[in-house]
Amino acid sequence: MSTTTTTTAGGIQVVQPTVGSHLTGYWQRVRGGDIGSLAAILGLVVLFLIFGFARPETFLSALNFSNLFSQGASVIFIAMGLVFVLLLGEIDLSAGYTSGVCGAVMAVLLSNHGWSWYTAIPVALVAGLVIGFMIGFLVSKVGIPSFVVTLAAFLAFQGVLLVLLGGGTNISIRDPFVLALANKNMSVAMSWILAVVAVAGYAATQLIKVRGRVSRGLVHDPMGIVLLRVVGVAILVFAGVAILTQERAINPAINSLKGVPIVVPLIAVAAIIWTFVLSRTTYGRHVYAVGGNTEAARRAGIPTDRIRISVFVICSFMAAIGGIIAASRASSVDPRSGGSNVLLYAVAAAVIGGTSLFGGKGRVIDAVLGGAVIAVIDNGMGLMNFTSGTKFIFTGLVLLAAASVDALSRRRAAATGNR
Amino acid sequence: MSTTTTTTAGGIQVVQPTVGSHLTGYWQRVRGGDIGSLAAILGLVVLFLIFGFARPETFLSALNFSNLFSQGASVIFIAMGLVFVLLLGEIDLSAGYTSGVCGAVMAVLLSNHGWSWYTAIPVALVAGLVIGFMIGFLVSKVGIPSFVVTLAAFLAFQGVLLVLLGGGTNISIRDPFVLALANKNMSVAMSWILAVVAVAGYAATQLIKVRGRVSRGLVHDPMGIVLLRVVGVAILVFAGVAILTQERAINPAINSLKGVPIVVPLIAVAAIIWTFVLSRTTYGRHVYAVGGNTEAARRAGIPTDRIRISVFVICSFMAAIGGIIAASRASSVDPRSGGSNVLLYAVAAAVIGGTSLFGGKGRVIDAVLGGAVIAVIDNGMGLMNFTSGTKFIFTGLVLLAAASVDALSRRRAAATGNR
Amino acid sequence: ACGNDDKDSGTGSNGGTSSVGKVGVILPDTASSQRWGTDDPKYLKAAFDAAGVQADIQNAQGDKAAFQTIADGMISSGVKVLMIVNLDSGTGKAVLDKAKAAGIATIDYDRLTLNGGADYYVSFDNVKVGELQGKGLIDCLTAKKYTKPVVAELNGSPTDNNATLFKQGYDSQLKPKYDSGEYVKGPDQSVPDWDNAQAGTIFEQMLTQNKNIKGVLAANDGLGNAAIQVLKKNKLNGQVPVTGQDATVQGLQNILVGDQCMTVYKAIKQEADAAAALAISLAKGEAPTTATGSVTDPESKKEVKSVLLTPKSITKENVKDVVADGFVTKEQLCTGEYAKLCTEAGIS
Amino acid sequence: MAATPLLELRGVDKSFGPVQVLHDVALNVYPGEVTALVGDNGAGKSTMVKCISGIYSIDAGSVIFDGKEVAIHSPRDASALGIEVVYQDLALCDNLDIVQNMFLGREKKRGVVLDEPTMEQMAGETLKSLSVRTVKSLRQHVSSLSGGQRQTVAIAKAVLWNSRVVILDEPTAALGVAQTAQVLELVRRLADNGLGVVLISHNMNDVFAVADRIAALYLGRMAAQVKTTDVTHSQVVELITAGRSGNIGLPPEKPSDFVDITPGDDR
Amino acid sequence: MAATPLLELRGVDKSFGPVQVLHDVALNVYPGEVTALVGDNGAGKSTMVKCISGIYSIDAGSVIFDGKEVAIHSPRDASALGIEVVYQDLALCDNLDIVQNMFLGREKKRGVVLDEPTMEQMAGETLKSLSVRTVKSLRQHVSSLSGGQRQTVAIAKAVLWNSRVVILDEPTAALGVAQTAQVLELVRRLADNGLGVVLISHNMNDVFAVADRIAALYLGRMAAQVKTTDVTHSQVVELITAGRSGNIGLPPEKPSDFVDITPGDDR
Ligand SMILES: Nc1ncnc2c1ncn2[C@@H]1O[C@H](COP(=O)(O)OP(=O)(O)OP(=O)(O)O)[C@@H](O)[C@H]1O
Ligand SMILES: Nc1ncnc2c1ncn2[C@@H]1O[C@H](COP(=O)(O)OP(=O)(O)OP(=O)(O)O)[C@@H](O)[C@H]1O
Ligand SMILES: O[C@@H]1[C@@H](O)[C@H](O)OC[C@H]1O
Ligand SMILES: [Mg+2]
Ligand SMILES: [Mg+2]
Repeated sequence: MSTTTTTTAGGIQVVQPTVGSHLTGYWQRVRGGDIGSLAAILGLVVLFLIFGFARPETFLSALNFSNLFSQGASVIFIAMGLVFVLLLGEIDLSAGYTSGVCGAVMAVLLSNHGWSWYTAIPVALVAGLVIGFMIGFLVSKVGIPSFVVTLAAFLAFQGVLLVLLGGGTNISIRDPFVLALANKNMSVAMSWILAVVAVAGYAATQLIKVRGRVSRGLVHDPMGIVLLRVVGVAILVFAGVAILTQERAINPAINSLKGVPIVVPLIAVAAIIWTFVLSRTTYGRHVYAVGGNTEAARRAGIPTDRIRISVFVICSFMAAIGGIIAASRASSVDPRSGGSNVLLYAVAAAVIGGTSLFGGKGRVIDAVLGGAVIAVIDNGMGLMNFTSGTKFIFTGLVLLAAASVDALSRRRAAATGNR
Repeated sequence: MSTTTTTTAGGIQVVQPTVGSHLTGYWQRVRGGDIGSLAAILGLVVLFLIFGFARPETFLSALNFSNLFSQGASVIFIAMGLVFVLLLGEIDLSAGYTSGVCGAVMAVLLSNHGWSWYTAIPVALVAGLVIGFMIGFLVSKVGIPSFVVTLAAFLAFQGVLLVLLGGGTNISIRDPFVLALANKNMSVAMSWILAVVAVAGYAATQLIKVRGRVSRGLVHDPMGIVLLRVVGVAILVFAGVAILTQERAINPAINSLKGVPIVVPLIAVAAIIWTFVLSRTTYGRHVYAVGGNTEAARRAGIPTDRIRISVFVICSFMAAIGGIIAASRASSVDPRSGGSNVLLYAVAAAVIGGTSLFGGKGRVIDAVLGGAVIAVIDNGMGLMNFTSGTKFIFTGLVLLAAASVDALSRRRAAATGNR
Repeated sequence: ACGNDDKDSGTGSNGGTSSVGKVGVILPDTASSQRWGTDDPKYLKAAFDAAGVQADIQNAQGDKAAFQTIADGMISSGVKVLMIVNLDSGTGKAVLDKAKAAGIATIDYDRLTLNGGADYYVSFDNVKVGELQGKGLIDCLTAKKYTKPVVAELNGSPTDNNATLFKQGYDSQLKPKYDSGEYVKGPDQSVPDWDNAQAGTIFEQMLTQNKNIKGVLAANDGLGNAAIQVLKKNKLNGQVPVTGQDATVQGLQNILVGDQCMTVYKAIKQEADAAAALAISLAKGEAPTTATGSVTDPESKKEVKSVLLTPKSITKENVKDVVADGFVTKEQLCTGEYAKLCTEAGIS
Repeated sequence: MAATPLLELRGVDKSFGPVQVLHDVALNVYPGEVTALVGDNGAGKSTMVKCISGIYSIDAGSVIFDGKEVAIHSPRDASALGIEVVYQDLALCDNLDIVQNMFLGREKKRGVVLDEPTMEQMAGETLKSLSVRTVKSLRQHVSSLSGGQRQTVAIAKAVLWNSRVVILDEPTAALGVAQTAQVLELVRRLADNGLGVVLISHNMNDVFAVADRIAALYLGRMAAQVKTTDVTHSQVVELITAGRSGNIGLPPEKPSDFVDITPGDDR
Repeated sequence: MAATPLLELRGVDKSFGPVQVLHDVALNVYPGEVTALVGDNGAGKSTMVKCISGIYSIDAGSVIFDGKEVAIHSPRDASALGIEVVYQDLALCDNLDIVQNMFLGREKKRGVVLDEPTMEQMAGETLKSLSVRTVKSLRQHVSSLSGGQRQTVAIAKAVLWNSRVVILDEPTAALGVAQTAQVLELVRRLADNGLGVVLISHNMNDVFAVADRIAALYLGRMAAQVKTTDVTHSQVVELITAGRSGNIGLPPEKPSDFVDITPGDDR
């Protein structure tokens, strides 16, 4: 290995990597199977290739690209919350119906009681918090396995939904603010402004981090690499915005349709906040610790019960957001809201992204990437004109194909002793 | 502790317990939270009390008691297979639809192709084996998490079911043998003969076991305890048979209805075989080992991959049996077969019985007891005259109540350091 | 939904002779349509209460095992009449057979159990429903004067037999148009479980695939609304006619605004009253006189005595009929911005 | 040295279900001293430690800290009192790296944000002081560490804090020659700084090298607590293996008590 | 003793991702001899053992058993050759009891049925021979055992079989005085019965008490393989801590190779 400057971390001797050695190291890690998000990204690329070849004009259109976001948004929000629960090795089977119940709470307040969005949405979110607390309490303090608690909740919430909806009616939502959430776009100007702010923010945090380490004389990523990352992110973000700010209306004459969908910054903000919480705060550290080894965490004085409750609270809260987005997209709530495949898709999103069902391993970005995989499959399948039977079968196969990219790379990891 | 005879196990000094010390020891273990099946049994007792009070004449009738078995049978079979998968810390989300697909294979062969039951049933079972092998292979050899593989299968099998059933029709079954499986009873005489054989068999195995240990000079359960157990089992079995051999027809004039339902010996045989496999064979030992600590098992030279494949094969095979029983009960197969709550109920049955989702802990009897809990809840709820919403909510609450008996006792275990 | 069903009447096992028996009703689910959760239980209960007949009305929540378990429970609690809306013909038949073996009179409500051999059948003609939808769409497309419009079909659940019958109905209207080249057949997909959220994605993809879709045959109001939301997003609502079924508040409102072309109103009260009347006379041990029609079971080829009601096509012009019928109240329908439209549509 | 013990156990009993592991155990830990806790495998040493740190609840008896009776229900309570423990079953989070493990439960922060550079620096310094040289990166997950490296991380974790009592359960079991010497030196240094130190070890050389007092546990009973200077190497070994040596140790009567036995369970 | 080694490693390399842990390692294990493998924490001893037993695959080099080059891909392969290993990270199944763990993978059967009485009896005898006295029941789950008891079970598990090479990775680390003596005696006995024994230990007294040869690993390189009689205690310590002692050991040149370092990863 080529080494140049040698710095000391405290007292342990380590080597300050150069751009070259950093890249070599990364490549060796990848070859060793430690590929992080790369698998999900590769899976996405594979899917884009499959559907891009099968339906080039439609699948790869700007319209379809923008649809992807609102189609996937609800599941992604729910999956983000589930990541926390999964990090503790728990499960929340009721997350889907929690989203339905919270969506219904909002819809009932808006449509039947004439509340406005700025009161109805907070109440729906609080409903999520309360639900999460109850589940967390039963799991953590009473000690019932989360599978059973949330299965019970899964059943009970279907009932609550029916009761809320007066036995099964379909409640329409007309509040323009709520409807805009999942269905409208930002203006082109706003889109670009936000993109620039995001990239600048990213660059700043990267620089500050390196600065902090340099000033302590700790090993840090070489400046070249930091630059590379920032440029990479900038290209991705700007390319995305460029596509989404093109005119994509079916009838541009009647109706111009351009700009980044509003859900995109919503997802981005949620992902950034939760990533920050998980990776930069004590709380996040403790979540990983409890998930990795509850006993060790307890011995380190971490209030494991409170952490356990909190992840269910976060999960149900995010489910509430997911429910609001779903209600916005459907502009209505019905007794099926949050049912059928919503939960399985959300868990699958997290798992495909790389979150472990056994706890201790996972990131919020997994939910986003995995959710994207799920959304792309659903979206692409929708363009294929299969019969119901064939469609189910192909969806299963494509899901398997996307997941095996990840599995095959991780098998390498097992072979080389990494985990 | 009162001790009398001292025997040696190999060379380690231990004490041969008396009836008294055995009972004290058991009581201390129970107080310490090591209660085994007691929790599920207590849960059942609680449920019987609730529904017995709420609907005394109907819930506690012989007719309803016999209905319980055919109502719960399919889920119990599927849950038995799932115990194996759960013992390895894996999950099979597709078990429900596997049962549907295998049931459909049988129905199509019987009704559309005019096969007879003794060819159609084996083919359906083989379909189960093949499905299990495919899933096991993908999990074990390719390394895709079982959650993802079986989610893909869950989707794909819905499609397969639609294709098998020609796009959504449903297929009636008219074969009298198949219809008898879930719907008919044994004759009164046959019921008693089987009961006597079962009790005698139990007594014999218990005695042989004690004999074997006595002859080696190893500690063994005191004879008094063995007798107590045998008498207890005999009372339970004979009381059950006595109830089930009463006339229970609504209009005995039209149609006499008595005898033990055929599913009862079927469940019993399956439970005995799989219990034997798990507790008395090398294979079973290895299943526990791989579930408890895969790495330790691998180091002990156990072919962990093959074990992993095998549990999925067993699971799908049992799901196939469950599917056949469900088809028999419904006397038909439709695209929904094996869907809705079948899977969740089967997993819940295993978990409520005491099987861990994290692997290494569980028994086949868990599936039977937990399945009974689920069946009783469903059955009792059906007698309660609630509206849909209320019914969902109450089902959830009752499930929670039954599960918390277990949880509260296990909390004691945690407090006293047992696990 | 129901009152206490205790002690007073004869307990099942000796049932059958003189006293008024109990009636058991099993509804299928609460998701395929809101009617099963709200309308049917309400009307049925009212009818039974008025006649002083005890009724146990339950819903199987779409779970066929639960469906059978409920039936077992009703049979063992001694009902004299069993009325079911099957989830599928197979389980329906299993339940009917068991009931008949116990000497219980049986009624198929809304959905015919094929080869089930129920004593009576009360329903709307489901193929007819589809035909009305097909005709309605054709009318709207004609009014828009589109030439060679592309028509998309958003079918009901692939696992619901009624959905198959609806499709049979509307395809019988549309197919000739496709064949003659008057219309162009667009994407044609089923929506699993009638799930509205999935319907939204499915339709969005249909539209992405074929931007020229000019008409949508949606099998019910929930699916229709899902399609309308997507059209709205693309500012195509109102220009692309969408059909529906069930005359839900949402559907009727969509019609008032002009986003939905039509819906099919099935006078559920009439259906419930007819079925209850049958059940009541059976429970009283009388021979019913209302079942004058008959339907041939396509599988067993046997005749089933029936009451068949006619579904009604609803457009902007006759939304008021639904309100007048008491199926939807003015308060429910004419909220907020719809008040004005209600007045325009003559609803008072 | 000091007359009043910093930490005192009196009459502690502990059972797991039908198995009684600790019988009426007493222990005194004095500030400024190293108390060695010795005993055969399975004597109950680790159980006793876990009773002190609140991992197990005690069935009877009392724990006195600084002259006041205290109730310790969880490791949080113990560390609030200033009791730090290095457990024999190390209990590290395999999914976290060295620095994260070392600061677990006491992360350094700047505002709400974790102060990673400071923690990394402190961790590096502590490890270096324990003669660790083969660690490749402080950001390595502990799952990839060697047995001795893991043990060092656990030790480093416990001594990073300002505590009053430090209990080390066989801390040098997996350590190399140099590292063992460092840890023993550290143990001595902690005591010299006025802390009460409990050292559990099977290595008599180590015990005699650093301990001021020796407490010997025999089959769950405290056989003797003596000053190191009052006993010989072989006397201690006798206490460990037989529960008594000459006139110190448990009374020879009641042999049935010593054979602690329970029904075999042959499920 | 015998001229040809029973087990031989030649030029073995092993990396984990970017980290190279073993460099060109050689080792000879002779039948009838105890070979002590020593080295600092993190030197690579356990990694080497896992390479031999097929837990890790080697990147380069060869393993020669009984004169023939063999490919060991899994612990199954190793035990098929007659290689038994006691791992440092014990790897017991916590959900199984003592007897079940000891016979794991080699259960005794009568027909298809497990022969529990025989296994229980054999397990009891073996444990007794290892001075285990505090185990309450052979049907206790190993999760409830003390550290030393767990280690004894692992050792007993490995020596129950007729094997040709036994490798023990720090087997006495958690053991009490009496148990350690028993294990060392067992190690000697195994060698005297003609087996090849590899003993990893940080305890020089133990090493000099039983070993015929000493192999010293330094930062992943084999510094020296010598006869015990040819070296002194302090020479071995020097080999461990510095890689060379006088004229034996690694050449002093190429210091950059010795500082084995990799980029810190600050994710
Ligand atoms: N959870 C438990 N359930 C039942 N018995 C237990 C449990 N934990 C420990 N024991 C038993 O208690 C006894 C004391 O165990 P402990 O771990 O305290 O021993 P120790 O003195 O630390 O031994 P070592 O020197 O081997 O570490 C042992 O016989 C052990 O088997
Ligand atoms: N899976 C892995 N990934 C990365 N590095 C590893 C992995 N396993 C071991 N290492 C590193 O390899 C080196 C050697 O480890 P090993 O366990 O072989 O040491 P050892 O000689 O057995 O030490 P000890 O005496 O402490 O047991 C250590 O620096 C360790 O951090
Ligand atoms: O009314 C419809 C009903 O008949 C069908 O079965 O399910 C969907 C409903 O819209
Ligand atoms: Mg210990
Ligand atoms: Mg090691």
